[in-house]
Amino acid sequence: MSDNMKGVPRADKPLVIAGKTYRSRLLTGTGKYASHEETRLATEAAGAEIVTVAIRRSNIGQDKGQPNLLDVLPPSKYTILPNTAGCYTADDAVRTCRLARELLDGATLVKLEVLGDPKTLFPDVEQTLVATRTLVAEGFEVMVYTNDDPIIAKRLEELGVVAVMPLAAPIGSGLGIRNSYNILTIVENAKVPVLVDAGVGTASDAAVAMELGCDGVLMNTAIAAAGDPVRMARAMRLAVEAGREAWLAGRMPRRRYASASSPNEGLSF
Amino acid sequence: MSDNMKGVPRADKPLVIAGKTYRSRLLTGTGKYASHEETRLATEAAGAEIVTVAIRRSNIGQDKGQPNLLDVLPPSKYTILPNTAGCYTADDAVRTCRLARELLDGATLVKLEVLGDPKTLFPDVEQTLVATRTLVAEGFEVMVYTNDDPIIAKRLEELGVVAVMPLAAPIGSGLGIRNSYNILTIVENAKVPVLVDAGVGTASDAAVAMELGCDGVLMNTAIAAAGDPVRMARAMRLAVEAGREAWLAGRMPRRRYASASSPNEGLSF
Amino acid sequence: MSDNMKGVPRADKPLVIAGKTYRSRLLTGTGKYASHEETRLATEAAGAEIVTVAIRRSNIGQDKGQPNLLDVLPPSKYTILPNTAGCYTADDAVRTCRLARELLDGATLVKLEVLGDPKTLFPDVEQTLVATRTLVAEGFEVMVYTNDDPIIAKRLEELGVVAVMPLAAPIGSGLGIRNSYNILTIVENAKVPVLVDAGVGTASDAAVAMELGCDGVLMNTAIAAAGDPVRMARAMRLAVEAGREAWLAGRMPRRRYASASSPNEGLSF
Amino acid sequence: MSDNMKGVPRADKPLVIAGKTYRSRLLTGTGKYASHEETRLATEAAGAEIVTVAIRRSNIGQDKGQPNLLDVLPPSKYTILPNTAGCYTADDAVRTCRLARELLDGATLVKLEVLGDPKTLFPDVEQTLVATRTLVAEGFEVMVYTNDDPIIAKRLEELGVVAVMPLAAPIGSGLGIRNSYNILTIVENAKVPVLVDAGVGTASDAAVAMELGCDGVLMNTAIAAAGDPVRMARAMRLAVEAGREAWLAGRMPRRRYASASSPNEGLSF
Amino acid sequence: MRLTVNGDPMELPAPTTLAELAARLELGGQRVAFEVNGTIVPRSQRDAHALRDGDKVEVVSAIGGG
Amino acid sequence: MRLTVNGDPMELPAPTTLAELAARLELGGQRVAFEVNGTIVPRSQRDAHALRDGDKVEVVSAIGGG
Amino acid sequence: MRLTVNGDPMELPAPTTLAELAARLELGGQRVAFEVNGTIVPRSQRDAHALRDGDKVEVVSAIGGG
Amino acid sequence: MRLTVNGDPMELPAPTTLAELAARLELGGQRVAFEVNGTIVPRSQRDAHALRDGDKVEVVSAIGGG
Repeated sequence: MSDNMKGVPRADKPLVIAGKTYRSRLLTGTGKYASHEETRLATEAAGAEIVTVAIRRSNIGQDKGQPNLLDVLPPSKYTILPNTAGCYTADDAVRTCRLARELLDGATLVKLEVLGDPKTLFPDVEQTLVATRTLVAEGFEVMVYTNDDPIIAKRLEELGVVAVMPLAAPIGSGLGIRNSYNILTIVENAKVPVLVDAGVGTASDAAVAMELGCDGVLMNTAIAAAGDPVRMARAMRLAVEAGREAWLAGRMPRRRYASASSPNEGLSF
Repeated sequence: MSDNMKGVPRADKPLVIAGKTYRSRLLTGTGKYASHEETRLATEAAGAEIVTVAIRRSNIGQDKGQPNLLDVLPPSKYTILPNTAGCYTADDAVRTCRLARELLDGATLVKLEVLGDPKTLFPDVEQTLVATRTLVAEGFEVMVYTNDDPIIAKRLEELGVVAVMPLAAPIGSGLGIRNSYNILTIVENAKVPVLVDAGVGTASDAAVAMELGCDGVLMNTAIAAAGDPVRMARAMRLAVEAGREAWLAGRMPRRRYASASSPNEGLSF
Repeated sequence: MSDNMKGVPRADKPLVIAGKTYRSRLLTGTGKYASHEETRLATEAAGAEIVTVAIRRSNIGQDKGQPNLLDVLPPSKYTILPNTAGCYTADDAVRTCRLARELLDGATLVKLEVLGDPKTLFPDVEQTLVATRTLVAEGFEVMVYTNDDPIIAKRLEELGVVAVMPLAAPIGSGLGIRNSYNILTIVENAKVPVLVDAGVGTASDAAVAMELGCDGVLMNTAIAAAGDPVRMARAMRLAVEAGREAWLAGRMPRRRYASASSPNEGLSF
Repeated sequence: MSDNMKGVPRADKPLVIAGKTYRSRLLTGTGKYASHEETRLATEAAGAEIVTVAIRRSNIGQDKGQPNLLDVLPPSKYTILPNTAGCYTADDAVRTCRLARELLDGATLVKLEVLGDPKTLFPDVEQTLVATRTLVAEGFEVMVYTNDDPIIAKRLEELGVVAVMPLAAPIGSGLGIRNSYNILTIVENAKVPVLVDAGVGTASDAAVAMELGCDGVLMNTAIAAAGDPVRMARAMRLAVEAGREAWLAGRMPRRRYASASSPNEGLSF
Repeated sequence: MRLTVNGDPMELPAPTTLAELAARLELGGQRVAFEVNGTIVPRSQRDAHALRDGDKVEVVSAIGGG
Repeated sequence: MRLTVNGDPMELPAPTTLAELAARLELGGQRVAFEVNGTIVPRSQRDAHALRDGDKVEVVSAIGGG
Repeated sequence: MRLTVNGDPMELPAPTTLAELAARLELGGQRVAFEVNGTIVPRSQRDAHALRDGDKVEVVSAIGGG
Repeated sequence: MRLTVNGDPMELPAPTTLAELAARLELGGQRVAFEVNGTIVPRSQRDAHALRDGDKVEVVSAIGGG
């Protein structure tokens, strides 16, 4: 087959975030599950090594007995990624990160999200940039949720984030990758890992993200809101691997017309 | 989460074709590979249990030493699916099937394709229907390549085929599933296995086919024309499993707007 | 601008169906309207010259006074295109065409549709081919509704139809052009006019059909089921003209990256 | 027809920008044309009332005789919209606007674009926000080019711009509307006119923009780089009207399955 | 004489021609086509065509459809 | 002495250290972080940190979120 | 005697059976199917099948295809 | 006197006003805007504005752009 009809393979390279190497390229959220047990089973089925958690007021005097999320997903076994979900200002997000660091014995890896609007949960990129400057200055290692604007993504990288995490579609919408061109441009420009964060709805969406060259995918609702979350977690693990392998293998070029898979020689019997 | 915000899981059922149960839902072609060795390695990486082969005039007096495809992929290990690729009339296709049956010691499973045009390699559905009637009458178990017209698919099922195999896009085009509504309608109407045949270009395409409820996918060029065919074969195996698992798990409903993954309670610290 | 950055204009040619030249490339149906008056106003707003009508049992003794559709849309002013909507066999369709010819004083132009299934209203292409042979032999000028399979379209052309009318999507679905590659291939292969019939939902869908090089569009529900049918009829007229003009003008080539509209010279003031 | 099967019409309202009402919803650029004459003919064919121009160093001592763009498109006949194309900082953009105001005898309407990157020509939204604050404070009436982030669009509106102009795709790419959900969200939230600026490639793209509820479309390359710019200008005028009319008429709801256009009563003759 | 017209029974005095039936059906100026026992009877022959007891008559018109 | 803990009023005998409050809240082995009047008090200083009447105390934990 | 095998002429001494031809073609262990003058000759009948002058023989194998 | 006009050096006899420079540049009826040393000089002040040796003058026009 002539070369222009063949795909081009790519060299593999490990996923390194803040100096630590990860085998799994699927990061998972821990919200919206029916129980801590379902959270644990889904996280294991997903093969996640990094799990994101929210920081909230402790329930005083309630459910004493009740197990704690960090008992179910121990920091000894998982990289705990505290997020600033629910913060609408740089100040709130920075304060949340500081509390998270105290809570996690000085761990500096955080997922920064400063939201602009409760309806779309799109990031407020102005405030996100402000918070990023402060957090980087305070020694945090910032994985940052952003929109799919390549300019903003580059700016955040220049400010020193350890990973850029553009949305595929609104958080929890399950609409998949709305603008693959933007994600592709972000990936091509980036020197830090790019992970799609938010918007994935099903396995093929995760595969598409990886086929665009993303270094990983972070998701929560697509797994937790599936009919069978544990099974979907497994599906997502497989899909992320499939997409990564396909990207490395180098897909065939698209052709408008057909190309026979069987030879024409020896046909006229 | 209220139920209307959750997906609905489905019951699994094995893939049974012509009375035989298969674990793998990925069927592969054997054309366009650089060597028999590459064919073997890619087939193994794909985890295929059914492989399709073409029937052609033997090369008289040439490459005596050269190994035979059926030594590389022995019928003892694989279900050999002879195809009628390259046939443009019902007569040619029927004749090819008869020769294949003789060649394979009376094996009756065949992949029928009667082509209408060398540019698109679209099926000639009229001739396909004619050939199907003859082959079924002669005791063949017919897996039939067809377009994505739900009416034709149903007609072929009524004629007694063991599997309906609509195209996703032109053979070897790698354009992916052009009309998911048609594939979905074919799947919903079918009582026999529906396998997407032709048009898949990369892993996510295969996942999409399975997420539509297809029972399997047959491909050749997407693997053989990838930059690294063996790696792409593995990607496809993972993608087919991922798509199947996602379909069984029941994807989350799509929402136009966002839905937070973290609770709002306990936010106002 | 270098030529490869410019589009390529096309030569215009009039729409000729069965020897008659039409200015309007928008054909309309006459069903689903609130009243004959709305039908008349929408047909005029659409600028249609060809209108399709159904053939049904006359209402005996009912609504004597009530105006007749052919008084509202007189054959003296419009080319009346009787259709075989509702026919599921070649025999019924042929019989309907014969009655239509008697009804319309020997007019031979008919819209053949032989349906395969009430749920999808997809054509039964086998029966459509049978009916086409009979009707052409009897001197009818057949505009034929078909699926978007390029092979079937070519076969129908070879049988002597005066226009091939592939569906964009199921009748009345408003899903738009589901498979633009197929429509494009049909157009490229055709020597008779190709009109998209069924599936258009809004103005841009009609424009897309014309930009693919179709000779015209036939629609009914997209106009009749719009909130304001008369206004939508006008929108469709404009959209069909817009799409035709754009196809003739030759669209700019797509580029993945940006290209400035303003010169860079003289910038550094 | 039951109401849920009908579209819902919308009330028309005029396009008012900076207190002036416009009939045309198609704004055009003046770059990339072969000649001033082609510019004039295309602008007239487009029916544009607002044309955007770039500000550049005058060519000293060259082409004295040569007609000036503003002689071809006189401010007496067109609303001249000077743009800041080519500016990569807020300072440059503001300076350009001030020069434009002097050049145009104090006219305050400007098209602000602060670019982030020459490859994508995406806006630098941070600098765009800075420039917007300054320009609004200085009494300019700002029509602002931005990305398709609904949060940024709202922020710009809050700063007092007279129109928000999100990109559909990169300037000059002709890729059409990459993310219709974002454009739709911007439209739904906006109290000022929303015009799609950049990325339109052909007529149907312009129609889609209007069907999403945009108040207008601004384009340049799609017309100037067409094979026949004047014809494409006409196509665009028709497409913008078609899309607007369709949006006002209220499109039919999409249905997955078919819906017959002809009645079933009276069929069994 | 008993006919079936568009599926419904109808009593008429014999002899009756198709033209007389047409008049009786008060179809107004409406364009219709007639089929008697499955065979089309051209407009030109309606006067000449005598109906027989038991005839099945179909009368069709053009109506709104797409 | 009167404190506000996570927004709710709470009565405690003075003197009380943050460590004593923590114990009283029965947070179990749960990992928490404390903020007093908007300033984080590190785990290491809970024993030494004496609470004052009117102090506003925030106690936060990690919970499920995405 | 003159045969046509897969489109090419071939000279063979008469009498020759299909089995003898098969051996002569050195197809090795390769699985093939034979057609003589358009009719398939089953493997079991190759020994018994005597070829005649002018016979058209087709020999086919399974090869890579999709 | 030496000026820089749109980046190019230009010799002029002193004294010269901006209006005189404008005339000399033969800009025809063309609408232009002048900036001297980074500051816009309104049309109304061109006559009054005396240029000085070393002044940096920018002259801009509206041209085709999108």
